[in-house]
Amino acid sequence: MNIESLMWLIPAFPLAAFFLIILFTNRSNFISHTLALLGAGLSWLASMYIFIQAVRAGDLAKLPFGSSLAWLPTGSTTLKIGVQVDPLTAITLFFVAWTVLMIFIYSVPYHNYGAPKGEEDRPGLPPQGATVRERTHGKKSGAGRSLHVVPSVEPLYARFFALISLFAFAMFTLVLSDNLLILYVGWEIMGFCSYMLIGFWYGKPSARDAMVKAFMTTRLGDVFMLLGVVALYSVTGSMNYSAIFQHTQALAASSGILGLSWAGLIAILLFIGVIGKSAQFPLHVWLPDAMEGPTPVSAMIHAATMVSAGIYLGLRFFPLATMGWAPGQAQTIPMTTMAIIGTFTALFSATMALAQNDIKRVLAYSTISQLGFMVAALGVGAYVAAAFHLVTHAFFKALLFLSSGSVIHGVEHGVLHTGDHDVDAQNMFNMGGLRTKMPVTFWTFLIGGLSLAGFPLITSGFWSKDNILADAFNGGHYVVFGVLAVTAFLTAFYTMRQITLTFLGEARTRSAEHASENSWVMLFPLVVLAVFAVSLGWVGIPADFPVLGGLVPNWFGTYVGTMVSGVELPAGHSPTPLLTSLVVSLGGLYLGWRVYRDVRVGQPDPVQKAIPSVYKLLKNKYYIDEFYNLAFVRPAKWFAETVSYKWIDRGLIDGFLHFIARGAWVVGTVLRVGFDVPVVNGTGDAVSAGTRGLGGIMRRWQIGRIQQYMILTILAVVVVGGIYYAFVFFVP
Amino acid sequence: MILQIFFLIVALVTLVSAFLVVTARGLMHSALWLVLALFGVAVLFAFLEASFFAVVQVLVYIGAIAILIIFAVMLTRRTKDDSGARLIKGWWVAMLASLALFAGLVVAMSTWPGFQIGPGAGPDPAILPQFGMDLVDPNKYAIPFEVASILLLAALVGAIYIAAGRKEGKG
Amino acid sequence: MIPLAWYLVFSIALFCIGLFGVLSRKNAVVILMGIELMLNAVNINLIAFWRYFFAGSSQQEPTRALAFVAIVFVAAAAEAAVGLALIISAYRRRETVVAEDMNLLKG
Amino acid sequence: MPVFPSDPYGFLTQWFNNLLLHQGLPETTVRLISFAVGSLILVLGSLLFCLLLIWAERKIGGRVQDRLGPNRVGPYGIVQAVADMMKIFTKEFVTPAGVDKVVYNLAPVLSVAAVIMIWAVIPFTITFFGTDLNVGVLYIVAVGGLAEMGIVMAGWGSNNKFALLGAFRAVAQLISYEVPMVVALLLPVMLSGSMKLSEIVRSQDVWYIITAPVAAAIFFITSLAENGRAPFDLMEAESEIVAGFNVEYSGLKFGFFFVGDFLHAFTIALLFSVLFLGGWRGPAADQIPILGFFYLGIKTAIVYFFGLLVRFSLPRFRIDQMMNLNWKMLTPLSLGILIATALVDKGSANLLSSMAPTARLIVRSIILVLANVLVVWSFSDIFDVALGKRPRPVVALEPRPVARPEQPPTPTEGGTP
Repeated sequence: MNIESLMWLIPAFPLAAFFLIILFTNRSNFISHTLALLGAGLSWLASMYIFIQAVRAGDLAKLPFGSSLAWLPTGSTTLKIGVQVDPLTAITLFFVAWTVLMIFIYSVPYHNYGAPKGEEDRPGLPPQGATVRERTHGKKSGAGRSLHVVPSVEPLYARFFALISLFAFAMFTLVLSDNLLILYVGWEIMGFCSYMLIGFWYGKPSARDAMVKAFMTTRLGDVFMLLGVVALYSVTGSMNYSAIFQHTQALAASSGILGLSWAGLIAILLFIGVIGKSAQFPLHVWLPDAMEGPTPVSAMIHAATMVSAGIYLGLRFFPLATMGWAPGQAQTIPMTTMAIIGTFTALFSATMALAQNDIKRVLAYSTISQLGFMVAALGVGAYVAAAFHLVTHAFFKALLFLSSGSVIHGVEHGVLHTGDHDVDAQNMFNMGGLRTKMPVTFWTFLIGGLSLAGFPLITSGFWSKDNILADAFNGGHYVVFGVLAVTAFLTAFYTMRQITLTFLGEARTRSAEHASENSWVMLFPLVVLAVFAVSLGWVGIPADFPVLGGLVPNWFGTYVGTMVSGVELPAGHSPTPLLTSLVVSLGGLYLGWRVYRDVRVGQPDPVQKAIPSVYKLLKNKYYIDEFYNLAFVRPAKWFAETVSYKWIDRGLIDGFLHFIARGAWVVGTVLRVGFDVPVVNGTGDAVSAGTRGLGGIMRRWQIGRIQQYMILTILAVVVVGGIYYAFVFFVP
Repeated sequence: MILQIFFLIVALVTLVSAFLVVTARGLMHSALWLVLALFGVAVLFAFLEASFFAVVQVLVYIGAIAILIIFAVMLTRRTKDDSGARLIKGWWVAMLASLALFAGLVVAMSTWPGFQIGPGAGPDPAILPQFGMDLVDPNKYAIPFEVASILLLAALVGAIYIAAGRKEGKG
Repeated sequence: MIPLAWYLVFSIALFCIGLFGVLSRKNAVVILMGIELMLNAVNINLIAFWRYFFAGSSQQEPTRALAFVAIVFVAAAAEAAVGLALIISAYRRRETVVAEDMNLLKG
Repeated sequence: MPVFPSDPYGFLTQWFNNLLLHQGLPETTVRLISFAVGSLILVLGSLLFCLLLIWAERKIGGRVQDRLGPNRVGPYGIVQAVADMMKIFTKEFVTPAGVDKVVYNLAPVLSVAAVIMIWAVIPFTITFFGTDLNVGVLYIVAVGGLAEMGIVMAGWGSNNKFALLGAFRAVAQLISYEVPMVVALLLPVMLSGSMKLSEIVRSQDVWYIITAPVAAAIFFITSLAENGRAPFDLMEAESEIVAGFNVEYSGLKFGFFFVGDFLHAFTIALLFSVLFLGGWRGPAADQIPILGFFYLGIKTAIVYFFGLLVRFSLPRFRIDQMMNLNWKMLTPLSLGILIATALVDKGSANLLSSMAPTARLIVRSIILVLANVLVVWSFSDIFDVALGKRPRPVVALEPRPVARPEQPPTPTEGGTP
């Protein structure tokens, strides 16, 4: 099979799995997850093959693999849809395929495949556990048999696999597309899937709220993005990436809005879409709430698909945002916007992460923060560094989410075992000491956490983050550099807080004591992802790094750098960023361990004790949700209730209708009495009476004896035939 | 010569029984005369060296259609009484019409030059397999043949539906 | 040596006898029998023409007439089945098989 | 030139024809005369053969029912049937009042004639047959229809409600069982590629009972039903409708029905042997035709014996059971086996054409047997349902519970405030 057809097939496998599961196999959990895994696995195989081919191909940035079909004739031109693989697509495909496959595998044990059905389980609610009668473990109860609560299988198991298959399909479509339109299609399907999956347990009111919130918030960005797409099409007349960037003149022309060029305006519009999808300030509010979905979904959204798609779009339109810019010059307006928003978001969400107790929420804020890093990197023109951080972040964040899911799963097992249903299995203050209970999870979480914190030299997160800091510093963007350094410090601090609270020290609840390690099917993805979280950094070590630089070639920089040949950043020689990285990461980690190492049961957060007012502000996420509620939601509700419904709908429209109706009724009555009864009915009656009279006369001809009709017919035939015969033969 | 005599006998018997079919007083007798008439036609088919259709005539007409008709005769009467008028009032008009048609057709036919010719070469013995192949040959008669099968199936379903009595209470 | 004329006259006669039955009998079953006779007359005609003109001929397809006859057989069978079913159904409702008495639609 | 000891029939025919030709008669006339004489001999022979059949049946019936059977007249009672015949001949020729005379008297003749007409096409040896019709199988089925006419005429002509009921039942049964029988007959036709009985016999290098066992079984069952003997004797059913369509007949007229019945049973055995057991084929039957006659006789006797065993050991079906058996089992099965055999035979034709002749025979047989087994196996479910062994599967959707939000969810740290 050649690469062209293979590229088309990659999204097709999960799509086929989705339809098969939805339409046919949704009764059988086994067949459903087999189909989903098969789809993801085949896509993974194809992606790896294409990735290897893409790496071996020379000058892929200029001559990408591609294949396209004419799809929709639009006037004189034809809209083409197609697939393409260039270096950016190749690396994105690489991490998407890996993380998707691992998340799929992980979902099987996460949803307790093979466990019995719970008695209280309802579709739309998380499984509550099943009571089984089995041998109690432990020797002191003897050989007795007793009731025992074990995890129960997810009631909507098959639906879950169908939806994440669709999710994977959308992401593959988005990544492989060679034009903006199909990218937008994948983008929107992904929005829909995130809506369905965040609200997967739709029986929970909080999940319902979260799904609506996520959908509405991202939609806000999508509207602007659609505007950008339309503007781009109307300016360049094409949707294809390679075609778009050839219209430099048209793009450089002034748009007349805010003094921006068309390129700048479109870049900003598209960037608003990125803000929505990648949860940048001020549209970041949906991402933490998206934790209401099952953990594989969180991993999917945070690592493999949604937010990565946002950054992918940013990378894809980097040439647009940087049009007319060269390294060393002043930034363009879109770049400045990106740098400001990215930097601010990074710091802002890192602070909020400090005060969260839910293990997944901390990770959610860290995601926003890391995405801020990437956006900021784009803002300072560090294309390669942003792409590199995107890849490494995808792996270690997927690892962190899956590990945290493993932790929650383990603690939930403990909850079911002890029966303390008041214990929240996601609250870190209910954990502690899990290091010994769940060793594999601990080590993988530790690797992921250190990578997130940028533990020097060995973790991939260090290298990618260091790249961003170095590029910011070398480009002379000291403010960005400084803020990001502080953020990195905070990142290390809250990561260590999380690790310490969760795994180190003593168990703070009985549930945590009874937590147990999960099955190897669940741990296998963690191990695989952990390997990547460590090793991936080594493909992007800058050549000028002290001591280590040059030992390994900077393959990543070279490969992805071909995408932006012409606007490479100058190589830096300053040790400042390196030292900063070392200090902030090690310092943050140490401080985090120091502060949280001996938190006892029932004790409040040490930070809360130290600075209660700031903690309260952080805990409540700067009251942004409340602010949005007050500023947008309540006025909108008031408007809908009072203005739209009461005044316009009831008063104006209904009143008008009632008036018309009364008038029509009056006119109708007049017409009926004056015209319909005497004229129309009279005519009708006369006609029918006439018809009846006529029928009475004509019925006498109708004897109703079919045989006599037939006799007449035959006689007629004979006569007519005779005449015809006579004419033909006897008339000369 | 023998063949001609034989033909005349068979034709006469067939025509007489056909006439009795339409004039016999007893319905059952009509049906039995019909059997004889159909059998005579089968013999004529044999005369014409269409042995397949001769056998099919016996199989389909006598084995199936005649039996069906006899059943219908038995099912649509309360007694064996066949009294009462069996012809409609204007039957002589019908007779006249039929005779006129007969005369007209014979006269018309007799002016045709091929009227008095003798038989051509007899059929190839392999015509029957050939006929079978042609019936399912898409370039020849496959479509009429299949349409005929559909027609038969439809008639089967329709006949059962029409003739089957509705159950009580189902309207 | 039987001339074609004999078969044709025979077939015309059979057809007219059947026609007379159809036209004159009151009982619907006999009318159906008359129709069968007419169909048989047609078949005799077809087979006779086939035998005299097409059977041994190599120019024309010798099986064409046979296909016609086969279709007529099928039509006859279908007609008999449906016709008799109709008669039985009508008898069940109206207690009569006399064609003249089925005059519900008569004005 | 046929030699007398090995082919007496051929020898005699030739001799007779030569005799007439030497008298100076034209050839057509000679053929006509020899046909007439031949059919006369065949009819008389078969009618007389019936005496033996009646004796054999009574004797075997006796053994099955733990009796002796006829044993007074002649050795082993073998002349008993002759004595009965005498008695029947001397009985009064009764025609009851109120019957339709012509119809009433024609019916017995027709029912015997319908059976004997079948004998016209049966190849007894390689040279000994009435006529080798090229639509022989069709002819057999068509002549079967005449037997139905006989029964209807008997039932209606007798002017007796039991006779009429019997005729109704008989015709319903015969017409119904004709359907699977015709389809089953198509299998030998399909496998041999011809409707000529002689061709069917000649093509049986492997007996069709081996390559088409299901069709053979269907043909055997349906021919029992066509014959109207136990367990399919609903048309006579002494305990319900006295004696069915022949209740008003006595003396020689009843004797006709009686002979027709026995002859029919034997004819069916004969047909079965010809169609499925290789007819006259056997060692050296090609060279010495008279051997084929004996082979056919032995095969027919065996089949006839099996038919008798069935008759004497099974109770009568109820009418719904009889119809169920036909429409719900035999008809679908026969259609299934027809389609399967057609597909398999055509499908394997290419494969087989490259093989040696012996190997081709063996492989073809194995494939066809496998197809038969497969069809029967795949129909076993339908049979279970038709026989009431298993209830019909009921397909219904079970209602699915939906989420009940009023149930308190697991407490987690709050969502949106």
